[in-house]
Amino acid sequence: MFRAAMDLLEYQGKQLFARHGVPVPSGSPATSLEQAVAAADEIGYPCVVKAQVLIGGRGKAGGIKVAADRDEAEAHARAILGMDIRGFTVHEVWIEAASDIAEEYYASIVFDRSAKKPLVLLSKEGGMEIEEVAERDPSLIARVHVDPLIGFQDFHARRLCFEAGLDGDLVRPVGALLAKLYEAFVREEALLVEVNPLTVGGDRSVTALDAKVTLDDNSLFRHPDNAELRNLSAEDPQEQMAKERGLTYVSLDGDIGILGNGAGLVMSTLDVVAQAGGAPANFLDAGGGSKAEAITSAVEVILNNPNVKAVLFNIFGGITRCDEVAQGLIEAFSSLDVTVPFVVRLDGTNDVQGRELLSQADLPNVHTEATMLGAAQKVVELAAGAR
Amino acid sequence: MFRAAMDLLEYQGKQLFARHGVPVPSGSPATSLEQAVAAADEIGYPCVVKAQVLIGGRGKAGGIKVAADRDEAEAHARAILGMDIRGFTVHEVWIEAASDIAEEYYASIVFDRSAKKPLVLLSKEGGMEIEEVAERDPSLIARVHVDPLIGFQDFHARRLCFEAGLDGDLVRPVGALLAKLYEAFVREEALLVEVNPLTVGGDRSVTALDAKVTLDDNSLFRHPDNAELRNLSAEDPQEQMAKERGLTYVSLDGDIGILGNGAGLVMSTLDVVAQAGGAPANFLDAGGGSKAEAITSAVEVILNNPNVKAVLFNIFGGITRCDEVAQGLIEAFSSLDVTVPFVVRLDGTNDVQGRELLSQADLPNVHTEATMLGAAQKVVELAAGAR
Amino acid sequence: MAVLVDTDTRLCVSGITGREGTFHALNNRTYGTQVVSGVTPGKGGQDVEGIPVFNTFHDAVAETGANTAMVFVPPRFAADSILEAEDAGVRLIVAITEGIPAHDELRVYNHLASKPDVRLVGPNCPGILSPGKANVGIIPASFFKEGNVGVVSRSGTLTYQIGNELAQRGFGNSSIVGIGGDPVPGSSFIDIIALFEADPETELIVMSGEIGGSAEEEAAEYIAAEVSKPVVAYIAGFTAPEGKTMGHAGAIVSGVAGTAAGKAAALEAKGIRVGRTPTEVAEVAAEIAASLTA
Amino acid sequence: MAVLVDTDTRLCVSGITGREGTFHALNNRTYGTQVVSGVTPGKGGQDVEGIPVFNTFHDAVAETGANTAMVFVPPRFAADSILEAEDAGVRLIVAITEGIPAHDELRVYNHLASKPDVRLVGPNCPGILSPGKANVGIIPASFFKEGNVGVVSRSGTLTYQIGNELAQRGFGNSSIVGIGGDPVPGSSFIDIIALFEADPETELIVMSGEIGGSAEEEAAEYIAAEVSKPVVAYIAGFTAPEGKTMGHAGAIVSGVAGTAAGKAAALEAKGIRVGRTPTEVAEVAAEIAASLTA
Repeated sequence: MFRAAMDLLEYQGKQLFARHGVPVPSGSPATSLEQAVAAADEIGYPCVVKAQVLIGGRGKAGGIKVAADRDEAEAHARAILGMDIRGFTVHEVWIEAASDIAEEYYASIVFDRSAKKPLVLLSKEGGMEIEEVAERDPSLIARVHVDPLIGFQDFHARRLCFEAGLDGDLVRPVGALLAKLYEAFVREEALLVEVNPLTVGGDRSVTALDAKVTLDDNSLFRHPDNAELRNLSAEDPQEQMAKERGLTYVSLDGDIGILGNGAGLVMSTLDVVAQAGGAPANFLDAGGGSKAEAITSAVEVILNNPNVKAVLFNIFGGITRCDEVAQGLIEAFSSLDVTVPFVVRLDGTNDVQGRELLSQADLPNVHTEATMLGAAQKVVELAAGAR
Repeated sequence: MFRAAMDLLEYQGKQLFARHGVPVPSGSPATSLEQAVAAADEIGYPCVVKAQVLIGGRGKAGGIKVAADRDEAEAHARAILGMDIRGFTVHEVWIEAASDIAEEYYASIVFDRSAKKPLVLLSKEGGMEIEEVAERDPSLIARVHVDPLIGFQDFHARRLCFEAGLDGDLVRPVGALLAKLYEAFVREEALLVEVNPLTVGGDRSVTALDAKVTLDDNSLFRHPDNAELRNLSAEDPQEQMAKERGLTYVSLDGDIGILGNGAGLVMSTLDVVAQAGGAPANFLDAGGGSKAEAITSAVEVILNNPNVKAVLFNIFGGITRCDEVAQGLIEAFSSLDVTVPFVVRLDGTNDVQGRELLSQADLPNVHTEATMLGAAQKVVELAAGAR
Repeated sequence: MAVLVDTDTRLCVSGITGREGTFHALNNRTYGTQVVSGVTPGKGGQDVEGIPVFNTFHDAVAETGANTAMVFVPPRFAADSILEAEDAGVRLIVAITEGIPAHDELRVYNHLASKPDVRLVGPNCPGILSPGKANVGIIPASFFKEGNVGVVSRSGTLTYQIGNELAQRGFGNSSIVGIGGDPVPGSSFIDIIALFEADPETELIVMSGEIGGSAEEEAAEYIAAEVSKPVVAYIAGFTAPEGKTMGHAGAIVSGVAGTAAGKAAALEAKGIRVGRTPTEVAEVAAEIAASLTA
Repeated sequence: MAVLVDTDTRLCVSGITGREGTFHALNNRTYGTQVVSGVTPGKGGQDVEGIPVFNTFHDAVAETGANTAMVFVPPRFAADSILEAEDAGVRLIVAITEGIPAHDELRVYNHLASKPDVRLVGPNCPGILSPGKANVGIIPASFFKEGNVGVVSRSGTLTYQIGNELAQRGFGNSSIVGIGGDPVPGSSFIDIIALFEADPETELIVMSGEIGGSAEEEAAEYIAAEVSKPVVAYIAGFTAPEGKTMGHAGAIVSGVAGTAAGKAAALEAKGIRVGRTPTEVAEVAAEIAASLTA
């Protein structure tokens, strides 16, 4: 579920599109006011100043502005750089040539997990409310599955265009854009490419005016250039720290730190803690075969969150050996200043040895429990006491 | 059978390989002595002067010579340029850096018509006598079919290398070369790519020291650069003339010109003429739906061969309309100086009209026959009379 | 009975608005084939003498229940059209187009190989004629009448020649199937002979091969092992020069040189009679037919 | 009886000379699984505590009659290893490897889809345990004993947790099948539930799902239509935050949001009971088992 994926900023997505021939407006990124104005001068006026954040609704939040001249460009860049958009700080803007827009369409390619094939979507109803369109009248969105072994064929493109109701003169250019988009999806090993809006100009040329791209972390070893695009500034500090240590961590709102091995067991642990009346502070999967070192790292990440009042370790050993987990916890306690209580439940491979190690170490304020349910109830009780 | 295909000269094949990363020695082509010497100077000594002809056995014929210095390069180029190798005149040489050769292997990729898959071959027994190896001990040639929808995988490469008995240190470099060769095969839409020898140097580097590439004429519209590589100088003049006119023509040794529609019918016509005691001068398929113009062209090509003593037209109309064929023959007679007898057999679509047209035109020395067998017998008789 | 095409055939013609497409679609309809629709992208909504034209095969199948496709588009568009027909649910695709790139054919063949209920005949073939029932393709139907000889052939015009020789001796045909002479035909001799073996109307099978490849040798094995009906074969190309393409690599691969003499020998080794000329094929067929009646 | 692995399993381990590969290959052998060979390119001729190692799956299959593969190689080599096992004739491939690129999984899945006699379980799964018969993978076998409950799960450790809760109430298992949590699993809930339905030893099926995708919703439809045996479900992730990947495009595609609540509702709408915690799953299973006996 918490599959490692990497969202690109709009401009990173457009640069990726451009490598595969998808038509995009020309532009430049800028992280400072000076860079922004220089870029606008270079591109010419009118141009558009666009906030680069990994969240939707930029336009409504005032993060996209047209500048008729240098003064406006400077004013917009000043307003947008540093702006907060739904919790994300704008560290970068993209200055791009203003486009002549006659129509706004929607196109995307996603993994259809059910069909196990890429699914290409095309609609004339582009713009912001595509989800609403999907709900109101699904027939307005043409959908075509592609057999990945044979790839995107001309007939797929024609079928999408005809079924979406495009004018005859747009079948070829939009079809060509979709073919290039598919190439980008496959060659860059994306999980999602989305163009909303895909614009038709007064001259009937087609352009990807926005770009949403999600890449597959697991494939980045084949794409060293993409691997460098990571936009760490937008990430939660604990999540960033966890990622650097190779752990899967998601921040939550509660006060009980959670560590488990295996995504399913961790999710289940969150549920059981919630049922027991507690509020998890995080999801942290230490992974299969967690070694002592990984456990020490994980404890550090969890405790880095100041909200954490108590921590639950829920380990069911398969590849993971419980004695390794115990060892990791002991090391964490020796190197960190731990002030919150821990509840530890160890079951599975080498559980007896693990529990024995813990008992010998006699760590302060560490409680062992025999069952997952018992451990959850105990940690909720301890967290409540610490509030 | 007479599928339109295009053989490349060695150096053209190497340049094509290089585009896909297959390691080849550096070199330059030359069509004159001056160019050859300049190329040799540029490459440095020792270098190799190699005749560029579309026929095997160049080495034995003295068409491949190592030059230790400029004098030798000049002498070799002088000897080789213009040399006749098994009926092919050498118009071009390839000057390449001399290689350090420790071992000579064989690799190729062909269409396996039976399996309907590309077949990759690899053998340690490279060099000239690969066919003999194939016959003597087929187990010396490793063979792997590739599913074209999934492409050449690492395991295909490993299996070929291990089954061919390569040393462990060569599995990776030879495997990588095969992967690139497969990429060249697919991307360039080749019918055959062959590397013989594939050399291993003293430093264990691997190189494609020769290149035999056959491209698919039908795909050249997608490869405009390749389409320009045609090496017309090596082709038979009638074949060249026919190709320019879009006809499929193969020169033969006899004196009876043959024209038919459809490769199968033409082949069958050759057989029937041979059975009747005649010797066909050519294979000429005017194609399905032959129009009058194509027929006129075809007559011109046939009569361009001075050996032709008589001509047989064998047409069974399907798409081809017999009246069009008759019209084409009449036009040919009006524009050409025809001195040999023609036997014409028209059957199928619009045959009555075709025969009527011919009868009205009353062409000199044109005989119509009702059956294929009768027509063959008649043309053999006429050719014998003209000898 | 007949094989592949008959009175249940509902034909959709890809490229119907082209000159050749229109000509043969109407020709097939005149013969009695149910030509229910055509496909030409961008011309959806038009018609060709009453045959409705659609932008996509999907529309054509949905609107007209087409179960058979005939592909007449130029070579560079043909693979796409075949794949589209399959994707739209058509189960028999007859590709007439000549000159399709070999790698396109390879991809199409291997893709369809995973769809056991879909059959491709061709490309570069004259199509299929079931006399008295349906004609899908360009075979000149007037030369052929209903009967009990099934003909399968790699060549177009040679098929007409052989069919004509058979007709002159009074034979009619259950079906005549042109499988095409390309290196990667969608259906092989074996595929079609298996259909004839199962077809009650077919009593005698004529197989017309030619030099190149090993399809005839493979058919010889199959016929010996699986076919109870008499088969007469013809091979064209005894006088042909050695193939100018593929050189010797082809022989290394298949272990056979693909010569006419080699093919005839392989067939005769399995007890299959081979006529040396189209005329002789008809004579052998007549002889076998006489022995069947006797 | 059991599903997928049993005493006829002849296992070949890809990546057997790696640390994890060696550990689990020997562990599986200790359990009683016939571990007949391993594959590590370049280490052909060696052995791992008596288990012969080959350079290729083709050699391993030819020499040791392996019918099942376990893939333990690093993610970048895993797709190749799965394809090699299939090409060599292995009919059950269990891929333990986590972190295989999604497009690799997609290609492998669609390639295997055209091979109906080949089954892939995983990747990113703990494998398959048929207690008392064979263990192929990393499931800690000591917690489980023979019995009549079939377990199928997207999660590894959660499977052990549920299996453990069941064991504490006296249940044994016919087989425990981890299908993995990746977006493109080789086998789905439906595939494995169909096997349990057909397995005489299995009397009760436990299905453990999690948020994301629509596999649980599809299984609910299938169970209602095709499965006669009782099924108890668990879904993990009620407390999880909205998925951070795929955003809303996923919902447009499948029409479902993939939430735990949505999945539980879909299952319950089809009459399938859903336990809210692993403990509750075991309690429901005990209740159903009691009613079966009664």
